[in-house]
Amino acid sequence: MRSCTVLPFILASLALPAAAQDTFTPEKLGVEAHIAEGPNVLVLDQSWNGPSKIDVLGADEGLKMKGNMGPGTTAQMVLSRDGKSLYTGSVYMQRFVYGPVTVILHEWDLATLSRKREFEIPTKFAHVESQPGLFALSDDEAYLLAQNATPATSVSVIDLKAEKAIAEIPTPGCWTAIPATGMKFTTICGDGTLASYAWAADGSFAEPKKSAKIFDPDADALFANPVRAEGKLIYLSFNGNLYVVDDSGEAPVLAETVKLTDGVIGKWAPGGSEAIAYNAATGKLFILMHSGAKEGSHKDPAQEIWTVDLASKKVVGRSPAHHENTLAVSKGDAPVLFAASEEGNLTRYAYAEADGEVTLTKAGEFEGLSSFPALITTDF
Amino acid sequence: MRSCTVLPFILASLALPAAAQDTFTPEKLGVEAHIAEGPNVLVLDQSWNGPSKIDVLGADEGLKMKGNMGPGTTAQMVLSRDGKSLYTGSVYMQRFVYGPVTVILHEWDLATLSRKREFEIPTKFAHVESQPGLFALSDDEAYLLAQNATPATSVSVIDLKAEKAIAEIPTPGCWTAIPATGMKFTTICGDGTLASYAWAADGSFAEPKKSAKIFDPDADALFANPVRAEGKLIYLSFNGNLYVVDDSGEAPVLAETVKLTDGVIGKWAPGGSEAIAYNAATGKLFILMHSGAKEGSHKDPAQEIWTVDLASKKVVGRSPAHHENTLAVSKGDAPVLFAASEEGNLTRYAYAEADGEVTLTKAGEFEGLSSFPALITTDF
Amino acid sequence: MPRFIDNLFKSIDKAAEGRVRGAARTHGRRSFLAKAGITLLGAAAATPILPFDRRANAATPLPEDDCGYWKHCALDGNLCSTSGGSLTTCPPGSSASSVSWVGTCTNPDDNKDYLVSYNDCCGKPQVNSAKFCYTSKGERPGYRMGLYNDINWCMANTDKGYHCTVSVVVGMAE
Amino acid sequence: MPRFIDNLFKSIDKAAEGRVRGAARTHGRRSFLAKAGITLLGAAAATPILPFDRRANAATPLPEDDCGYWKHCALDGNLCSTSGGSLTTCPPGSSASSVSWVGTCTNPDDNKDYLVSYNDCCGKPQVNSAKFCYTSKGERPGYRMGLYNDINWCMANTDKGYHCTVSVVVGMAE
Repeated sequence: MRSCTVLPFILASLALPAAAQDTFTPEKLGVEAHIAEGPNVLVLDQSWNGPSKIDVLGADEGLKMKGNMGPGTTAQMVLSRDGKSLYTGSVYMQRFVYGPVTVILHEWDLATLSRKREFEIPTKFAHVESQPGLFALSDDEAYLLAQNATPATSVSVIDLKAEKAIAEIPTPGCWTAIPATGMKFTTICGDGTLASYAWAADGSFAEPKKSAKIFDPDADALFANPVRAEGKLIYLSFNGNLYVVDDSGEAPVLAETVKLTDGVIGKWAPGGSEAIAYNAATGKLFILMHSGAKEGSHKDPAQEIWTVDLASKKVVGRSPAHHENTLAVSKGDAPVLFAASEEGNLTRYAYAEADGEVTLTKAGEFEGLSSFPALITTDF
Repeated sequence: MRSCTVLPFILASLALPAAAQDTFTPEKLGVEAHIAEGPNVLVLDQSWNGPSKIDVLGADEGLKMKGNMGPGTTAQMVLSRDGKSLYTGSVYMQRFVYGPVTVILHEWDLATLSRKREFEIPTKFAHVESQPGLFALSDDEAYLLAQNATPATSVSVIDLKAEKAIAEIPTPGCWTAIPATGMKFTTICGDGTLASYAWAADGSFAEPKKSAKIFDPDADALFANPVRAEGKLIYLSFNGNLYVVDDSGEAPVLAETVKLTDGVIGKWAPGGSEAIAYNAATGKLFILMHSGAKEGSHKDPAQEIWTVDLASKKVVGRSPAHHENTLAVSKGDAPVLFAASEEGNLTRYAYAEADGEVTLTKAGEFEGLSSFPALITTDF
Repeated sequence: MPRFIDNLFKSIDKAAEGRVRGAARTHGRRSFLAKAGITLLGAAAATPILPFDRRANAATPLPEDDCGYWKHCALDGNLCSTSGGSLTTCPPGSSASSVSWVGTCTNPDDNKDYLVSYNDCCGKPQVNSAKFCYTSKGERPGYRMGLYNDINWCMANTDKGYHCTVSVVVGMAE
Repeated sequence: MPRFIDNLFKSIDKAAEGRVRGAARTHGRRSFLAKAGITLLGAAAATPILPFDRRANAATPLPEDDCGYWKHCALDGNLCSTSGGSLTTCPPGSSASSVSWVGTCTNPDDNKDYLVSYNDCCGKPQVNSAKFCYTSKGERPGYRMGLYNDINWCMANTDKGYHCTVSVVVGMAE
């Protein structure tokens, strides 16, 4: 807490009785130098008119509000691996809802919720609901991959040191840029393929390496944002299937598919904006699920969260959800889940495993947190 | 309704069966050229982060939404006397909540809800809740008077033809600029006086002409925004007294005071942001009133709307209110009142007079209209 | 909100269904949703799933400002008809998006499928009280951009602020 | 919301009282208010007016995040203590306003009047879930600028976006 200029304007204009002042110790106005210690959960409250906000909350049951960061419209975010820097990309229109557009990449210091730096990135930046695959750090965190849409799609490769885009890689018919090992990313395409794109430090980039057809965008479309588990990408389909993709070679290859809902009654399917999360320490996938699924229900809020054991490829838990459509899980051995609902509520879930079955139990809630909680991440 | 470019991007990417197209007449995308005819009520929904909005509604019982206009943060508004042009002043921060400030004066065409022009005005412009006395057209509508606060107060005189401020008139200790006859305005000051300021077309301005002490800002403070009735200014006090001020001469003069609550039980007092409105055709004042008044209750929402007959200086009506704190009345012979609540609801009241008593009856409501309805005006 | 639930709420349609797209929404809608959400979890578990085409066979057609109205089958946004425009026209002073996404919706009158262009209207702030709809029949992620409804289709206009969305029938699906 | 009503709502304080200052507010608060408003009109008409100093004599002091807490007697804004800061500190990454307004509030512990400086914290958007308070004891219009609470006191800072407000006791009133 640092002290601060105190009220020159007011104190000059009020005649404080001198006698009283002698016996009284005034409080000091200050600014918190940093957020309270402890693990954090970050919730992006995305706005389409005016500023977006990233709320930072203590990750324990109390979900204490620690403060926010305020980028522009249709913000995207990604946290550095060490949890220290939050990068956001967002749109500034000169007159808020019209006029020339500037797109700003901010680097924020999580410990102090302050701006470390900001610079312009290309204005083709997509104005779109927040998703991890639209704004991601490269494997070595030297580059940031920013999705463009005009609506023709491309990916800007932003050199964070040089503070500028070094390449705009056209990705026609494809969406997202999921960092792969090295200077390479994987994207998912409307023809049912995935493609690998590589770039070099000088801004040059190679022709894409396309997979064979992996999925059917009509019959069993994939959610665009996968999780990475054991080096592979796991995509979730609208019908509740997992598509495990190996993108370590030249072109992506479908390694395996897993059906999650076979033999389950009630027409269950995944739904939401970020419907899948993965905790590496336990090898568990978590998926937002709803019953009565049909064409068009793929964004419906969750009635249950299913836990899938990646090793056995089996559903090992079904726990009640609370109408959420965005999910995240912490990284550690004792997973903590955070899920946000369309109503702006954040629910925290504790994880317990017994006799091979996983139970998620509501252990914390923040009602009315956000207007539009679009994306959640944790620093632990 | 004018037709519009139709979907080049999409139609090119979808193969429409030619046969079906032969038998089908597509609908046409368009833009409404103008709002539906009829009288309007305008409600300023003021934002302190991002864009403010002015909602335009049909003034009849249906309160049909006709569209909006979108200026910047902490917007002020004033409608031209002919009801055709809406002027707004608002703040644009480069990064929405930080960075360099631009203040923009917009002229909007009410019939088409479109921008006619915009230009910069001085950045000292006050960031403050909307009030009529902070952004007003001069008597001849050639100038706009914009309140500044840094927090030192001054008034910018903006030449609407030249599209620039021609003067910044210091008004220390005073607030609002209420247009008087000619190139002159009246302001209310913290020492209990009112002052008249005159300016000239070349931007020069005279020393203020101060009134005698008119009110006691401690014991019976005045709401800063008066109404003009029969050439005089009528200020309302926190205790429910009217102060009638003649500002037609060199310096303002207190003409008369009227006590409204003498002999009334229940400790009634005015409350709200815009607690008083005047309809010239009927000679009636309307005031938002609450009971149980005390120091600090001067912004409390209304329990009743009182009607005061200006000629007799008597309360001639007390009608139930609906928690409003902002009031406006139409200009015509058959007054229509509009009042907005802190909850964002707009209530419309019909006026009836019988046997010398005025009854206001709720006749129309728009629930959930606004986030922060700060000011209401009508074009009829 | 799932479409099959709409029927349950016809009578309280004023409170609106749907998810927030973009900035802060009205409390009424959100509060309603919060309650509805809880109720619906129970309802969905306890009652049989309504058939997908139930509305198509309903005796009374839904009003145009209802999110269940057939032309809105894949609309993520504020209805322009509640923002000063109409089903097919942008509100005055806004501009229609030059690009759009398309849904394929079944007209309950003839049971035929039509292509509906969802154009955004641009350059103005959202109307606070606008009816917000969020339906996604046939909707696909950004890799099928022309079917994608989570993006601001004002992106190619000079003025890019999102205002509201129209539902324009532009063709027959087959 | 009038202060004398606060007592009625202590038990449901989470839903918060107050009026919106600035931008869109959370639905929960607003919806509650809408209901409370209706209830209160009735209550105010039917019940005797509570004495002004009732809270000062209450057995249990109010918590700091309650709008009725004594230091908040003339506060129009979001409590920084619910925005990542405290009663006297701005949330991390924001800046304290270099100018402020002042209220005179009675401390129920010693029944003395204190000067409270209400500084705004600046340069960040409002926290959606922040507790909003709107009390106006001793508040006056802009002609008494130092007592005025309807203006953005971030006006003299480099970064002027309104974030939240602190209540700092800076002196005794006499």
